[in-house]
Amino acid sequence: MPDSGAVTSPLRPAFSTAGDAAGAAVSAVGAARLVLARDLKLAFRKRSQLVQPLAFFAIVTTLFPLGVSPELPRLRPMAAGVLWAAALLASLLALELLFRDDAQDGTLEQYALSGRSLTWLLAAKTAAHWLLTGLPLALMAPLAGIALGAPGAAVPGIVVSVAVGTVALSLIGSIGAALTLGVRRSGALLSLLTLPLDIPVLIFGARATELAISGEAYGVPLQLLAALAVLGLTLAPLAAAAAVRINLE
Amino acid sequence: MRAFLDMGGYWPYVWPAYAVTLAVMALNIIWARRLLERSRKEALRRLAIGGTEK
Amino acid sequence: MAWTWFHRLASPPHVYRVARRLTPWLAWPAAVLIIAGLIGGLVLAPPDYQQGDGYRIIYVHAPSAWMSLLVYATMAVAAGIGLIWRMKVAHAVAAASAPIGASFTFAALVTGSLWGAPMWGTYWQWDPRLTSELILLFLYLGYMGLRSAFDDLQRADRVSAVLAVVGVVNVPIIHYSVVWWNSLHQPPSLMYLGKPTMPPSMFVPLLVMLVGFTLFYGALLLVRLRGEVLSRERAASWVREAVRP
Amino acid sequence: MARAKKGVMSDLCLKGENVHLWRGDHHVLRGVRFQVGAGECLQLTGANGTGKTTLLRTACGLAYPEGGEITWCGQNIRADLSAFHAQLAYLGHEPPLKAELTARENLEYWVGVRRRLDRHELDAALARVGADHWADRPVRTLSAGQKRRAALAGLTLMRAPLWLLDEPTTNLDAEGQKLVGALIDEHVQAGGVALAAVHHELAVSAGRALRRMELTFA
Repeated sequence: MPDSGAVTSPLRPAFSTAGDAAGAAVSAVGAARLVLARDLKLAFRKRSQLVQPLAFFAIVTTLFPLGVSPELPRLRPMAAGVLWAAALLASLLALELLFRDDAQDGTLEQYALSGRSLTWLLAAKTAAHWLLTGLPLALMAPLAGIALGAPGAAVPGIVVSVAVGTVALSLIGSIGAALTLGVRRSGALLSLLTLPLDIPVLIFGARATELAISGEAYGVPLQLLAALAVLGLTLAPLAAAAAVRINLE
Repeated sequence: MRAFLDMGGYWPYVWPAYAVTLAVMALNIIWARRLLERSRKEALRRLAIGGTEK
Repeated sequence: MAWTWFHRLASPPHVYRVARRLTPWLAWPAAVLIIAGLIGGLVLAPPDYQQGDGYRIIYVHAPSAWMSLLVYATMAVAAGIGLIWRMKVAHAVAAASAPIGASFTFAALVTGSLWGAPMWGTYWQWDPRLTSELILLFLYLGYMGLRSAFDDLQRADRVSAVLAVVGVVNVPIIHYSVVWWNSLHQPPSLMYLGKPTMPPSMFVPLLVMLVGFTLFYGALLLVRLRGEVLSRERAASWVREAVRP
Repeated sequence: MARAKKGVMSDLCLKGENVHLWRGDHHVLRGVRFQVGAGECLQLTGANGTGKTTLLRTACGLAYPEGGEITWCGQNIRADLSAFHAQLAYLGHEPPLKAELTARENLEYWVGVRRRLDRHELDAALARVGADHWADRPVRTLSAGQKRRAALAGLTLMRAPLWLLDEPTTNLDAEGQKLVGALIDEHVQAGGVALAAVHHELAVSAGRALRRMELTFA
């Protein structure tokens, strides 16, 4: 492009666009990294929101021994299911806030108009959501598991399965959060949309955890879980970006 | 006829199943008609208000 | 342009007229086939050597289950078309389909449970087919809930279309995961559907019912579609013509 | 080819042709036509509810017009939406700032998604809007006018040839309103394009910079 505007106009330096060669442009990955950093910093400035899903998870897992029985042998068979149902609900709890604030103050609009891929930016936001809820949940899950009668040897299995599973949960949830962006009091609707889609994750995740607790090989369900996470990684940000754009219209 | 209605002893299951399905079908017909009627009225109402639009 | 015929075909007045004219052509054959299927299934077909007359529930259960999937697939395809080409009529098809699909999913659940009751000795078993059907009902309810959460019809159309497409990608995954889960915990189901050894006297009424139900869906869809098209319409001129009794 | 053409400043032109848009049953934009070229600022006036914001959102590609088209440099903006977005800066009703971050951090993240910022540039932009003293305070502690000023700093930092501004003077004192006028002046004198929805006419001084268009209830 020899006759590019850079030569013909003396005013050119005043403006910068993604297409120019000035070296000022930010790549899609660079932009996504910045969004991730921003969300993490924001979360650490208001810690209460960070702790809430974890506290919720702890309380829900405490309810079961109280409701069922204090005997570990009776709790052990249902430990995996309890862990996963609690993790599912805890991750859902934080979802409503995933895009809410950014939609209200116009940040999402700016992302949609940034000329950067909205898909990448939303993927970054979802990654932040996972780092702030999924990962802590995975680290907390063994504690709850042991309290429900899981042996110490099951800890790595529980951590890995919950960590991988929550990736898929965050991704599926990002679609639900994006869809309900324009809805006031979206909590119940968000659950109704998201939970049925979460069922495969629940099935494979709970199975992997169950096998880990009973000391068997949990490779197969874990692989299926990982496959779900990968599938979600490729498709969910696209769907979320489409939904966000529609809701901004 | 008695034997037919009895359905080999399975009548408490067979007849409710058919009844539910047919009821769903009948309801669907009613709902569809109601929807059409409502949208017709609604369209007429809107047109009466925005009558200047051509 | 090659697309003009496509757009004319999908233009609301055209769709409205065609739908109106086509409805009886689907409705009457549907009625005839369903009545024939009922007679064939309840009277002419012989009792099953294992389940006696209890198996006759298949003639309403299987078509209902078939409808639940067919309608969901139709809905998702229409929603996808509407999303990509911004076609109002396609969104109207999706909107018109959802309640039909949900109601037949409900019928499939109830008839499945009634069929299971004498076979299992309980009204509910976590049988993979029934479980999938239950989840499908939730998907329908979510779709309709999302739709009703928006006042603006156009936004409702487009947002719910994304959900329909996401849902249709998930339906097979959900189904296989449920089958996988069930194979770990339970003996295989007693029910059989489309068993290859079914004699023709049993199988033909089933086929007749399947076709009849499908035509019935078509007729319902056309009626609802007219309503949905009308409520999306702003150009008054043809509506006045069309609505005139 | 198209990209090379966009760079030529004299070609910069945002044009709306017969734009129609509905919100539900309400026909908001009824065949709106407008054109703003390089070195021009078009001010949209009109009573509340006449569609100023809607027109801006349509012009930047957020809302989808059901009839007509918006072109930028002669090309429909939908043809390459992200290339178009890379050339525009949009400022909505709310300054897109996070209460928990400082004004400076906000700008780093907001503008940083589009282009790399260096410290001096950021300092200069903050100084320009009079933010020297409060740039490092959390936005939560700032007044509405100060937030607006911070948003203006972000606007200049984007270095976009096309500005779309929705009520840019909201919450600003007399001096702040003058600042908005001066910034737009600078922008159009450098060959930029500006489209602003305003309640009160902006004090833009550059001679050919000012054009007005009034939206009314059709």
